[in-house]
Amino acid sequence: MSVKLLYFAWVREKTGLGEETVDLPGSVQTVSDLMAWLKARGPEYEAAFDKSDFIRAAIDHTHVTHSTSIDKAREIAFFPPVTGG
Amino acid sequence: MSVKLLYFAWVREKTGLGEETVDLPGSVQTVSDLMAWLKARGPEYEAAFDKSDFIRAAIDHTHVTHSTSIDKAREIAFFPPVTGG
Amino acid sequence: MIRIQQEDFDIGAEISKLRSGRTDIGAIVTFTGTVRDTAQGECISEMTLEHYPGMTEKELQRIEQQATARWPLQGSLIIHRYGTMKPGENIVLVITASAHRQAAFEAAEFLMDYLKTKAPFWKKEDGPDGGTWVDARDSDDDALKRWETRRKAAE
Amino acid sequence: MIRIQQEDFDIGAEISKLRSGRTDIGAIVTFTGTVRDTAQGECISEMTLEHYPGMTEKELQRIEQQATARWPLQGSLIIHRYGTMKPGENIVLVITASAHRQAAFEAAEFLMDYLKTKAPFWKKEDGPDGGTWVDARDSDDDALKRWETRRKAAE
Repeated sequence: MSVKLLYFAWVREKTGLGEETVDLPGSVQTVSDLMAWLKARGPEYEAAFDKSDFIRAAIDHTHVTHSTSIDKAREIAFFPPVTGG
Repeated sequence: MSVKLLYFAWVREKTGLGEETVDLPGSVQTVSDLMAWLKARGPEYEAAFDKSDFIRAAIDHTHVTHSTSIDKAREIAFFPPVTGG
Repeated sequence: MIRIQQEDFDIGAEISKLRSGRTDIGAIVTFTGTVRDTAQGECISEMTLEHYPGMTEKELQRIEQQATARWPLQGSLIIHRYGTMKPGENIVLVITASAHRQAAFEAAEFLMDYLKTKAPFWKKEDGPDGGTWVDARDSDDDALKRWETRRKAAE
Repeated sequence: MIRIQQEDFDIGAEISKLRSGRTDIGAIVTFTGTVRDTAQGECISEMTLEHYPGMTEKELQRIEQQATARWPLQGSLIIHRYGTMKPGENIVLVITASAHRQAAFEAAEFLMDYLKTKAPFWKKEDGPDGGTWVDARDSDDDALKRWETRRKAAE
């Protein structure tokens, strides 16, 4: 499955990129799986997803939890808790 | 005792005057006494103070209750519950 | 700051004045009360606000001081108009400024609740059936009570 | 109405636009969030707000719709800026207009609480020690919870 990934705030700074498109193996089913898979991609990813409990995710512009399925996702974003306003 | 009385809103409309200065007998001790005394002064006052439970009072610019003493009052105002804002 | 005046006010200009040169403010809340064209289903052509000069100033100052004592405010303003106003016109403006939003919101609500129940203003609404003095609302008294039971918000 | 923009906004002009020609509004509440010169005791020279274009619009619209469904509003507006801002500058503006003050106050607080916890914005503060991403505050999550437990205010 090919999916677009976006990173914001310190997740972006740590991965060193704002977005990328990746091909995922079928074993990656949930947001949690995806974070674990990303973490194994290199030291930048390991640093970015080290404290994955603190990272929030959105699938196709909607907030999701770590246990949400990524099936049919076109765009998945990772970011720290929001701090606008 | 000579004291200045002020009337506002429908209390003013019913008494037909905005303010007056009156000499009070010594028997008039409280706000309640004063309303009873005023009520006996004529039909306009009787109409104005008919529903005296609904009337609020202030002594020298401070809200008071009906049982408050009017001793040393220079200015006493009568009015309906306030409706500003 | 409090002001009692017959003329209209400019909300944007008042906010600008209050925050001018300040960089310690994080939250500004304004409340503007305006004349509605209906009340209890009746049309209103205009409204007249009578007040008690001398006492009004004293009450508004007292109310503002209470808010300042209760919340950490960087600034506050109450403007209340009197006289005759038409639907759509401004009646009252409250501005509160604080470092954080909760204090600014709560102080503005507190000011309005006290103003509605303590400031000596009386509204007379003019419509097709002539003028009617507006009755005080129980809900305004109820609104006031929450500040007596509630813990200080700024703590 | 929602707007996400880099440029500043004019609070007075936005209020005027929202109420223009209306005589059914009785209460207008505005909240303005501004950049403070300190945070956790540190000086801040400027602040940068990053956001998630596409999702931000969607979230703000969703939040505004929730407020509109919950309170009888005659109008509402959310403007949120992104980019770099200096202390004293505006960050966010929320306006709510209703017939009565309680609905306007509650809807504005609700919008701000949801915005703080759901809208995809991230603050980075620049000071003498370099840039720091601002941590989310637990108090913002707590603020949100009251809307889940509280009865509808407009009833």
